[in-house]
Amino acid sequence: MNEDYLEIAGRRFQSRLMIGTGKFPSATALREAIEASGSEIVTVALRRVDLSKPDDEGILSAIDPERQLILPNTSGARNAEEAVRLAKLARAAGLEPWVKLELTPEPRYLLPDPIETLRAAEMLLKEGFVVLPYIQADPVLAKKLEEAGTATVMPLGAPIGSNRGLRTRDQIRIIIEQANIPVVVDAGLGAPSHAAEAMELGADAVLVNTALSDARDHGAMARAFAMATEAGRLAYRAGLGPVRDTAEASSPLTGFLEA
Amino acid sequence: MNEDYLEIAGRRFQSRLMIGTGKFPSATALREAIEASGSEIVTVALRRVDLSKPDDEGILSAIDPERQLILPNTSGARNAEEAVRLAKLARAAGLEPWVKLELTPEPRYLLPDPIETLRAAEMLLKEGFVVLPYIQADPVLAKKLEEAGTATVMPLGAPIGSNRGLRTRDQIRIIIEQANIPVVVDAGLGAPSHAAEAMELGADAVLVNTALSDARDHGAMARAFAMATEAGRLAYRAGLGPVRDTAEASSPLTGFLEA
Amino acid sequence: MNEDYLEIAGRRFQSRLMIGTGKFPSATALREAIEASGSEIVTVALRRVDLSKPDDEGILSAIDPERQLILPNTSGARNAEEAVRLAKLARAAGLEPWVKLELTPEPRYLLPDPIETLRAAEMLLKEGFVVLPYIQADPVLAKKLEEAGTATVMPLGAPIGSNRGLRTRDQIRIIIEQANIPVVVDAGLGAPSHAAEAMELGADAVLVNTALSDARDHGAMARAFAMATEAGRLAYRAGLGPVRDTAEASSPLTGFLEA
Amino acid sequence: MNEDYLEIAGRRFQSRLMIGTGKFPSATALREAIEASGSEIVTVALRRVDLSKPDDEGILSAIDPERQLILPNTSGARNAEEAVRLAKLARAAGLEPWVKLELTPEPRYLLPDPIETLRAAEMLLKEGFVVLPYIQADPVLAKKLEEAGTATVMPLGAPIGSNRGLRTRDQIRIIIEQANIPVVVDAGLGAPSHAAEAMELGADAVLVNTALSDARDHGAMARAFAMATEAGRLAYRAGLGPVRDTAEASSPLTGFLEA
Amino acid sequence: MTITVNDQARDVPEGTSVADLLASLGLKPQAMVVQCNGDILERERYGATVLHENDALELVRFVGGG
Amino acid sequence: MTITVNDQARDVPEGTSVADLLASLGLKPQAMVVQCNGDILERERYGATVLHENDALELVRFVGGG
Amino acid sequence: MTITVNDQARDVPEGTSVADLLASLGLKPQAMVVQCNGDILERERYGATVLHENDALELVRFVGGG
Amino acid sequence: MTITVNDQARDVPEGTSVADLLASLGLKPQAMVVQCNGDILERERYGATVLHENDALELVRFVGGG
Repeated sequence: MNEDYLEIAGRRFQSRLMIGTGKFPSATALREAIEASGSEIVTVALRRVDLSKPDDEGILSAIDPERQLILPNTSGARNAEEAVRLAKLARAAGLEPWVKLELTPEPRYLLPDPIETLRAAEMLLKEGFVVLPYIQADPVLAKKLEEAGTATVMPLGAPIGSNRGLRTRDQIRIIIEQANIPVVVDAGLGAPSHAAEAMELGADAVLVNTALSDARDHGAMARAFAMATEAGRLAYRAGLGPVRDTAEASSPLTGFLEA
Repeated sequence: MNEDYLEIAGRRFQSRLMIGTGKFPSATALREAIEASGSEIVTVALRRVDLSKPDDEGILSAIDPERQLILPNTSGARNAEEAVRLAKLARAAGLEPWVKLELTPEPRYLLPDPIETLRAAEMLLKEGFVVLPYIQADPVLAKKLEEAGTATVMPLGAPIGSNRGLRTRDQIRIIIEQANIPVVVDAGLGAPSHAAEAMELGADAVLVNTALSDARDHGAMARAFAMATEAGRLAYRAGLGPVRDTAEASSPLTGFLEA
Repeated sequence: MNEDYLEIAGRRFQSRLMIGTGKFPSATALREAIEASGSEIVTVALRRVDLSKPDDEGILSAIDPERQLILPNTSGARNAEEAVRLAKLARAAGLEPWVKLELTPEPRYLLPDPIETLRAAEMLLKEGFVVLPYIQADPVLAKKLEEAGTATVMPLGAPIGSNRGLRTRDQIRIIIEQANIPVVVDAGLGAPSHAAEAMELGADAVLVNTALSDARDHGAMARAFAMATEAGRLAYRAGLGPVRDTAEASSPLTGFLEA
Repeated sequence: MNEDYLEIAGRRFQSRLMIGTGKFPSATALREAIEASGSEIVTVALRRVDLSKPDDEGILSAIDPERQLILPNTSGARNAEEAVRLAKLARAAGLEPWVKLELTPEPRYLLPDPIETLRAAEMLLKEGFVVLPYIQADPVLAKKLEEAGTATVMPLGAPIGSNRGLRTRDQIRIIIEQANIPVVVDAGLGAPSHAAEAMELGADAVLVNTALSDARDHGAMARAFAMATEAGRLAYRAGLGPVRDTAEASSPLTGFLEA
Repeated sequence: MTITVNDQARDVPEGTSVADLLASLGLKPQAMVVQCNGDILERERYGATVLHENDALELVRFVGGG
Repeated sequence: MTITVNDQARDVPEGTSVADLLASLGLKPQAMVVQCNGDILERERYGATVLHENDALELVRFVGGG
Repeated sequence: MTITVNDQARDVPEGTSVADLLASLGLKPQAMVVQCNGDILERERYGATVLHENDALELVRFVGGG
Repeated sequence: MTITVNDQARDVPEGTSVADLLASLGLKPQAMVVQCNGDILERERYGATVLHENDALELVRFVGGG
C-alpha cells in the first residue's frame, strides 16, 4: 500500500481519513480519536477568545503538528469576505496556507452556498491559499472549482452531523468520474460502512467528525473508520465484482452424485 | 479486542469473516485469499472424484487445518436425506462433525428451502452434527432452527454470488434482535461496505466467497473484507450515533465574530 | 382496461386493491374507505362476541356483500388446527369458502410462520377452501404453496402496519417471476407510491389496511391507493423504460444555433 | 379536489403533471400522451429550421394551446445570454412570456449549471419573463432563485432521461420544506411510483418526458403518471401514517378464543 | 340449569333454545356463529335446538381485520 | 444579391421580401421566428420587410423538448 | 470380475483390494472418501477390504464451495 | 485610556503594550491571533506594539471544528 498515497497540492498522505475536531467531550477523547484514526489531516475552527476563560488552551493542544496537518475551516463566515479574513487569521497564527472553505448560510441543514463558495474560492486562490471547498454533491460546481484551481472538492454525503450516509451516491459517482483532483466525501458519513462505500466508489478520501464524537468509545470508532476507509480503498483497487440479477453458484452446480 | 471473540458451539474464533472456497482461478489465488482474510472457518463442497483427473488434489491442499476449521457444505443435495449423507461422508473423510446446511432446490437464484432445511437440521442434530443452516432472512424460521438446536443461523443478504449487498436488511435486523445464537450473514455480500453494514447491525459474522473470487487481486480483496468486517464489529461495540433528520454542527454555530 | 382483470380461483375482479378493515375509528370511516377504494375484496377477522356489548353490530354492517367479497382471515390462530377451525366458523357464518391464511406466532413483528402456514394450507385445501396465504417474501415457500394448490400467495413488503414499503423488493421480484398464480403484496405498504411500485414490478394485486386507517382522511387515502394501484398496473403493461446510468436528452442535443 | 389547484405566477392549473414533448416516435404518439396525461403545461424546445425539410410542421401542431400552456425551454443555450435570446425568440413567436430555464453544459449527464442558471434567471426576470429554472436538488440555490423572483424551482430527481427515480430524495425534502414557491420535480422520474413518491413528499408538481416516450403504449403510460401524480397529492393531503420499526396489528391481537 | 357461554357460566331456564338465549342476551342471530359443544350450529336450527345442563356455547362474530 | 439564411449563402432577386423568401423556401410563416441581422422580426412585418445585400437571416421553429 | 466405480463398470482382477484399486486409478487415499455398496469405508480398512463381483464403489473428494 | 477588546470597552494604563494586555488578561500569546484596528499583528510585535486610545483589538483562537 505504501505505493498508494493521497496527493493534495503536491503533498502526500498515507491516510485517506480526515478528522474533524468538533464536539468531543474532552481533549483526551479527541487525542484518542486522532491517534486511533491515523489521520494526517485534522480540521479546526477559529473563534473569538472567551475572555472569561483565559486558561482555555484551545484545540491545538490536542494536535501534534508533526503528525497532522492542521486544516482550518471557515465555519462561521457569512460571506466570501469573512471566509478570506478567517483564512488569513489562521495563516497569521502560524498555520500553513491551507483552508477548508465552508460557507453554510442556514443553520438547520448547514448546506453550502454554491455561488458564494465559488466566489470565495477564487479570492482565496488569488491570495495563494490551498483551497479545499465543502460543496453540495453538484458535479457542475465541482468542475468549476477544479477549473478555478482548488486542490480538492469536498462534496457532502448528507447534512453535517446527520449520520445519514451516502445519500448523494449517484452524484458523488459522477463527480468522481469527472474529477482530475482528489474528491473527499465530507459530512453525513455516520458509520464505517458509509466510509467504505464512498471509497469503493472511487473517492480519494473521506472526512468524519460527528460519527466519532457521537461514539461511546471514541478511539475504537476512529479505528473502525480508519480500517473501513482503507478497506474501501483496497477493494476499489482490487476490483469489485459485478452486481448480478441472479445467483452465481459458489459450489459446483452438479448434484454431488453427478460429478 | 482479544476479549471479543466469536463463539460457535463452544468453540472460539478471533476472526468474524468466513470464506467460501469456490470459483478461485487457482489454488494459489485461494491460498492468498485465505491467508489475507485471516479467516478461521472456510467452507468446502463434496463431489465425486473425476476419474479422468486422478492427480487433482482437491481443495484441501489449499487449506491449513491447523489454522482453519474446514466447514463442509451440503450443496448438491436435493433433499434432507442427501444432505445428511453428505455430512456423514465429510465426517468420514476426517473432518470435524460440523456442517453448513445448504438446501437450494432451484438453480437460478439458489434460494434455500425452509421446510427441507428445518427437517434436515433436525436429522443432522440427532446424528450429533454441529449445524450451521443457510436460510432466507426469515425471523420465524431462524427462531425455529435455534429452538431445534442449530449452532448458528446463516441468513442471506441477497442471492449467492449476486454481489447485491444487504438487500434483506430489515429482516436481518429482526433476526439479530431475536437470536440467542450467532447470526452469520451469508450470500450476496459483494463489497467490504456490505460486510461492515451487516456487522454494524449486530451480526456476529459474515461469510464471503464470490466477492473474493471475482476480484482482480484476491489477496487484497480478502484483506479489505477482513478489515471492513472488523471495522463494523468495532463500530457496533463502540456505539454508532443516531441518524438525524437535520444537521448537527461540528463547528460552533456562533459566527466567528460573535464568540 | 376492462380486458385486464384479476382472476383468483376462477373468479374475476376489476379492482386490484384489497382492503383490510381493522383499526378504523368508525364504521362510517370504514365505509368511506371501502367505497373510495373501489375494492372488491375486503378482509375481516373472527372474534368471540363481547357479551357486555350486545348491540355491537360487528364489522359486516359496513360491507356490501353484493359488491365486496368478504375474505375472513385466520388472525388469532396459534396453529394450523385453529386456523382451520376459524375458516370453518367463517364458512358456517355464511361466507364463501375463501380464507386469508395468516399464522403469525410472535406479536412484535407479526411475521408469518412458514412451516405452520404450509401445513395449514394443505389442511384447508383438503377441506375445499380457496386459500390465500400470507407469507414471508420467500420464493421457495411461495412455489411450494402454489404446488400445494393455493389460489394466490401474499408475500409481505414489510411488517404489518409498519408503513415501511416494499423492503423485500428483490424477493418479491423473484416470486413474481416464478409464480403461476396471482401474487398479492400484503403488509407494510404505507403510501400509494409503495402500491404503485409493487404493481410496476408485476404484482397482480396489493392489500392495504393500516395506511388507510392511519390517514386523517380515510376516503381520500383509499382513493389515492386505488389510483396508484391502477397506475402501477397500467405502467407495467405499457412498458417501463430502462434505468440508465447516464442522461438521455429529451431535447435535441444540438446547440440551438447548429440546427 | 377542485379546491386544490396548482398556482404558478398567479395562474391556476388543475393538473400537477407537466409533460415534455421530446423523443416521441410520432406526432400522433405525442398527442395521445398529452391527451391521456390531462397535462396543462407542456414544454418545447427551439431549434433552427432545417431548410431541407420545409414541410416539417414543428411540434406545435401536436399541442392545443387552448388546453395546454406551451412552456419553451432554453435547451441548447451555452450561457445566460443565449438562454435569454432563446426566451425572447419564443416570446416573439407568440408564446406567453414563460420559460423553463435549462442550462446544461455537459452532454453526458446534462446536469444544470448553478452559477449560470442564477445569472440567467436574474436577466430573464428583468426582461419580464416568468422563470421556471431546472436545477440540481440544491436547497441553498433553490432559496436564492426564490429570492430572485423565479416562479418555481425545478430540482432534478436524477439525470434527464435516466429513469432512475427520486435519487435526490433527502435534498428534495429540504427544498420543499424551505420553499415558498411551487417545487416541481423534473428529470429522472421513470415510473409512476416515482411521481407519486415526489408528490407524497409535498412536491407541487412533476415534469415527465422520457418515461412516456420510452413506453410501448404512450397513452397508457401518460394516464398512469397522471393517476400516480394525483394519488401522491391526495395522499400528501390525506395524511400519511408514520413509518414504524415494528408491526402494528390490523386484526385484534387477542387470540380468537380470548376475546 | 347451568350452561357456559364463551367460558362464562350462566343459569338459564329448562327448555331454553339457542334462539331464546341469544334473545335474552340481546344478540341478533345474523352475522354471528354459534358453536355448541364444539359443533357449529346452522342458523336455521337455533330455534329447534334446546339447551341442556352443562352445554358449552361459543358465540363468535366478525370484527375488523387486515 | 446575396444574403445568408441560417448561415448558408443564398442569391435572391433585388426587392425580395421576407415573406417572398419564406414562400420560395416552402416555409409557412406561422410557428416560426425570423431574426434579421440579429433583430427579431414581428410576423406582420414579413411582407413589408425587403431584404438587402448581406442581410443575415435566422429562421427557427419549435421542436419537441423536455 | 466387474465392479462399478462412480457408476462406471470396471473389470478388476479377483482379490483386488480398495487400496489396489485406488493405486490402479492413480488416486491418493487421503482427502478422499470411499463408499462401498452404500457404506462408508474407514481409510485404514482400504488395504484389508477385498472387492467382490458387482461391488459398487463411490469415490468422493472435497472441492471448492461457498 | 480606553480601548476595546473583542467589542468590550476596557481601561488600560498609558503605555500598555499588546503583550502587557494579554498578560493582564491571563492569556498565553501562542495559538492565538491578535488583530489591532483590523490589521493582523505578528506575534513578535506584541511587545513593541503600544496601545493608543480607542484601539480596537480582536483576539481569536482555534477551537474544535469539522
